[in-house]
Amino acid sequence: MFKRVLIANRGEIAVRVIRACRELGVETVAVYSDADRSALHVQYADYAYPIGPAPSAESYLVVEKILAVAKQSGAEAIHPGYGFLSERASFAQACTDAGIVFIGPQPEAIEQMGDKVTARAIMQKAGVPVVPGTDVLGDEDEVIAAANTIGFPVMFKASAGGGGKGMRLVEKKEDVISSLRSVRSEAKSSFGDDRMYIEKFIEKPRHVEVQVLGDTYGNIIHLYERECSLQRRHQKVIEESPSLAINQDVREQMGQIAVEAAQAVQYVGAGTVEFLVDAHQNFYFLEMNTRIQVEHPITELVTGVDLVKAQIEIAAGEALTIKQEDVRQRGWAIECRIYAEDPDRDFFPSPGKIQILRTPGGYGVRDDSGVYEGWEVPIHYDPMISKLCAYGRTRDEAIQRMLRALQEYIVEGIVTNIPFHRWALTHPRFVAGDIDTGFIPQEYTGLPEEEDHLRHEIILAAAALAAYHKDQELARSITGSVSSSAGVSAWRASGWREGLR
Amino acid sequence: MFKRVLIANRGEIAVRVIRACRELGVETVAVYSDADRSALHVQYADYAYPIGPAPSAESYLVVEKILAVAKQSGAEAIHPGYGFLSERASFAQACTDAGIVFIGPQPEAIEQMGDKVTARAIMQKAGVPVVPGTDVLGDEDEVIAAANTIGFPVMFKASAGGGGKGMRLVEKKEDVISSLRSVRSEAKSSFGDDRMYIEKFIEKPRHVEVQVLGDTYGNIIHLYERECSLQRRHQKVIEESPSLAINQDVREQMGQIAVEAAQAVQYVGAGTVEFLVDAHQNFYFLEMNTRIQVEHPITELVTGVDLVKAQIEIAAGEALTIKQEDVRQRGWAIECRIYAEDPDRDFFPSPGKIQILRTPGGYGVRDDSGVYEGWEVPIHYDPMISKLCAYGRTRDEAIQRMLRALQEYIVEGIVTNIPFHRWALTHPRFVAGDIDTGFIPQEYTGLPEEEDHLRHEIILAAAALAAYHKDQELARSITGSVSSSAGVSAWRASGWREGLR
Amino acid sequence: MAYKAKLGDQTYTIDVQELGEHKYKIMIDDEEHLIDGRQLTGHMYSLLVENQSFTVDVAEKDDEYTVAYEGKSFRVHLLDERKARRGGAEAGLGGAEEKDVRSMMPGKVVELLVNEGDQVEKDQSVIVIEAMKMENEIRAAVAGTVKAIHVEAGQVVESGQLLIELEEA
Amino acid sequence: MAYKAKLGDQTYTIDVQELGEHKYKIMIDDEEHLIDGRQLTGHMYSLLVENQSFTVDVAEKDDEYTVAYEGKSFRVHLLDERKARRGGAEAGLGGAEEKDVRSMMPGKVVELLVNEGDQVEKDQSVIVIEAMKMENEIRAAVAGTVKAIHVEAGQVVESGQLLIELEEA
Repeated sequence: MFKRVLIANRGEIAVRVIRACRELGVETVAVYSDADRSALHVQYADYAYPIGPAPSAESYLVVEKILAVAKQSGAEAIHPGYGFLSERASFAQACTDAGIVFIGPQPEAIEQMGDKVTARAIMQKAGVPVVPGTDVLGDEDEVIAAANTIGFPVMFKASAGGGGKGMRLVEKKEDVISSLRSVRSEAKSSFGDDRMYIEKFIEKPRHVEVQVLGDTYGNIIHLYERECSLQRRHQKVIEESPSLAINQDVREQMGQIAVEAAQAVQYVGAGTVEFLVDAHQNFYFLEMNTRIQVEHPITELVTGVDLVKAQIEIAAGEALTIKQEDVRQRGWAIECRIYAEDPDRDFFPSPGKIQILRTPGGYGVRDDSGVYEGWEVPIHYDPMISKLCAYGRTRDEAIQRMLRALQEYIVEGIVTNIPFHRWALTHPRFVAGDIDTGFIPQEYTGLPEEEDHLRHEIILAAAALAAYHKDQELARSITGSVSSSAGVSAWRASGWREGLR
Repeated sequence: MFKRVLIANRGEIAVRVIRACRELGVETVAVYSDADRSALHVQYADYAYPIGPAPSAESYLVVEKILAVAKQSGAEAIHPGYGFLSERASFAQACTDAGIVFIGPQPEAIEQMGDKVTARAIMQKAGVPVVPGTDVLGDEDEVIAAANTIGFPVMFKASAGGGGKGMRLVEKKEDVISSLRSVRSEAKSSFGDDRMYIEKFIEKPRHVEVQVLGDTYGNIIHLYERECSLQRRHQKVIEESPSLAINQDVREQMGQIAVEAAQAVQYVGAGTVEFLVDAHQNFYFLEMNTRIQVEHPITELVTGVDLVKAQIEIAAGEALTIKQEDVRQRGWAIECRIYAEDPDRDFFPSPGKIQILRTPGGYGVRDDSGVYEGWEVPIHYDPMISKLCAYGRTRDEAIQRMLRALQEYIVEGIVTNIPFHRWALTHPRFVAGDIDTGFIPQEYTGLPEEEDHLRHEIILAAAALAAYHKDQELARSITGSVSSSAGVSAWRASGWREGLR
Repeated sequence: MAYKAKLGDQTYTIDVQELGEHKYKIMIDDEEHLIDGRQLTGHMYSLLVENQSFTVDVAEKDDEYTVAYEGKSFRVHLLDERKARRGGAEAGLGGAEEKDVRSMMPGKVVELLVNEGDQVEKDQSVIVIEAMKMENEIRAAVAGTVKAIHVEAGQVVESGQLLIELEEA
Repeated sequence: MAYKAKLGDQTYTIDVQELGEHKYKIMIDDEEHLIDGRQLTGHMYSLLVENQSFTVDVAEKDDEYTVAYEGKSFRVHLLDERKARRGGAEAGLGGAEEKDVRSMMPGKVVELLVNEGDQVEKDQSVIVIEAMKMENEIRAAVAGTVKAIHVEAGQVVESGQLLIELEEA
């Protein structure tokens, strides 16, 4: 095992990695930008080194600085966390070249999976299902033929298309010709290129991903799935494991295929194979993330396996201690990402100083936080301040426990999306498990206005009480007399005046 | 299910019960003494009622007050927690008489198990092993015969004995006569009563207890064991599950016998059957606790069953949802009781205001706290402020995780026994699992004096830095000039003086 | 003390009266609440209202109170009566008359410092009200003539009660 | 600033010098430490010492500093030099001479307010030292005669350095 590991990241994931290292008896080296000198990961690490200005382009993303600190601090390995440099093949290569172990897959795997077209090709070759589609098509007959083979409904897509432009949903054969014309003309006018192709239209797609672990001895296992269908602008917000989108057969099949996908690139370390699942439990390869995922904790809760420790052990050359048959799902876990953003104002980010922080506790509650009371959430980075997970015997228990935990979670000084989570977890469709990637855009129209009379009275009373206390303190502070803008002047102890009477 | 439940307790267990209720959608009613108006359980409850002065004899122990609040608040059931009224048959009866459901076993079971002699008799009748012993014995021959049947070594005990007096360990036959004489004479002189009996001597006894659950339909299951051998003055300090004291066969056997013990009193609710285990894995019934145990969380972590919820569901007349065959132990859990007491000063209690509280987080860490930052730990009650649990795939992982969590746990303003836990968890005997109820008295001689030079430098530097900042603030606060006892006087801005030059 | 509060687009009149240690009578418009209120730490309050428990956080910044309750923040603009009268208009509260002298809190009239017909300067003390063991000189918000005095020494007055009418100069 | 500290039964001389924002040179006896120190919240400090990270809590009560580190509390009795000289004995620090005038911090001598042979009263200002953009008049701890002056205007002095010797009256 390593003696010392550098964590090339910040926030909760840096803290997460530091915790894993501590439990393995490995010393930790943190790096910090000027905005992060007092950050939690700096406090928790054994060593900490500055790497420049707040903007990540000048600090956390500068390979040279990271490697320099690694050398200076004597770190033998670097854990990239997620984001930042975690999926840059060039960084993984640079580490290797510098004689430092990159805790993650080999550069080739990152490279191959990083390019979506290559990845799709590799997967098809490996027999992994991808969203059925065609190459660029020619005349009407060819298009009709292709549409028939794929089966309606289909998507007509302009090769040069993007940003929702040059796309058209085609429900039935009759619409092909008209749609084809309009797509081509739109493509022509928009991109000056009228080439188009067809892709199968996935109705109410659900995002289900499978966690895999591979060691340097060619052993690859999967740790079952996570459902991440609740997304806002392609940003995952709530995840759960297991997924209601698939039955046990499909679950095992999907796991097996994820392992084959990983084998196709001789995958080493922790990775995630993402699939789109349709209403009929057909699943299609979407992409593979060659790093630890934000939502990895729910898999840990359900399988009992510490994924970050596994990453480090694998990188240290240890063989997997768990066999596929030992991996079992027990219970249900849900993760809510706590963001410093205002769900009442279109999720506008809300950085600032955390005046009060009270984290929930008790059975089945896991909080992976990157902040502390008194910390000023910087404007420079991701607004996620914590990941709150709830574990229960059943999905319902997990949901109820999460609601309980959200109620206990107190973050003052900044606005968070906690009320949004309470909305989502109590939404009939979520409770019924009737979710897909369109859930939030379809259902969320702002927080419900609780027209609770008592609530209003309490809020008013609290404000008045605070004001009253403020006035009282003011009165007492200025010994015997006070003059406030309230027009109150010259307070004097009655006793004094009575003495004169 | 109940609409509203009253929790006749305070501190962490009150919070624990409130959490279970919330997750069940049950409203909670807290009671509080004058010392607890601002306590965490009052904040977390839906309703809160005062029940008198700080001393528990005048508040938490007054049955009439509790019942009055129950009626006034419309609570249908009362959860007693542990301690206080939890094992008073009379209270359970009073609740029933008042038409309020007592969340716990029926009064008879409490009664029977409350009296140790009765309990021992019932257990023997049920075929549950108890520490082999005799009734009062007569002359030497009778004593020798009895000693032979039980088998050496044996304990000679004065019937009237107590406080370690009138007890003698007898290793072999040859010592019987001399020991008998001295015990009798000592008993005579000490208690004026020379009657004696013999009990088998349990060498290096380990405390292992089994959790049971019984519903009102006669279903009784066990949830395996907890080892609680680490005790200080019969006070449990660290518990773990599973136990290293027994192998799988004994584990299953012990569980089965615990179920039979519970059946012997038609037990309803959550209960614990305590056993003494000797070096040869022989186990003997010690007593049965007819309430939820402080250490119940480690069983929840290992089995995945929420025991407090189960208590409430059972009391509400629901049948057990788990079958014996569904109960499986997964992984390892350890609990450290965090007490407000000073391990450096013979565990002297240290009440006071909690200035800073930072609780540990991340995977496998569970904190059941009864306090919050700013709370004044009252002098009137148990010094336990929190229960910290760590869960891992293996015992070693659980230990390492606990050490990591203890390192993150920051409680300022009061002294806690956190350093003691770090000592215990790193002790070679504990790590090897070589523990018994004598471990702490035998091994603990105060905290190790870390003669770490750097540590001293840091401590001195921190103090100096704080002093320096204080002086600076003082200097700045008194605009332009300050006169401190430090003999520093008449500060003036240089700028000002320079202006004169 | 009496306050004018604005929550959302609604305006309320609130009166806080300290009954005893941590016990308050808070009138919101005409609704009375008996509250046991404790400051826990910093801005956190524990309120017991008819035995119902509420934990709220109140942050204040120049008369703007942000009350956080169950993860949601509510902005309450709060001014004591006098201030409401002074800056009311801009503060978006308005409504209160400018010139009349009113009691800011329930209390007892200790002394009248002016007589009807007197000329008073702006900010001149006109009456002394005793409340919560302290005496409080209330000043004229405007310069003018004392048109009418509606109370006498020793009289108990309610919060917000009209004490003296002024005729602006 | 120079301090005398007592940890356990050992006594140390500590000198704190502010090098820049949050950067300090702290001498403990003859050992020098370059420290990046930040106050996190309340009493909590994050210290980086040669890139090693330490999070400590420091609570102060009349010169008694309780430093909590990794769950253990350490009591440090701390006095600045002068105070150490004054109350040193009772404070259990002792050792320091009573009458000599020393610099409490590194700085520059701005002005000498006495000459050798002068009679000085107790608490009379005898010298002005400039440090951290402020000027600081140091007073005589005792009444007496100026026996010797060891510095001159403009001279840079170290913390704890002997400035003026007094002969007690």
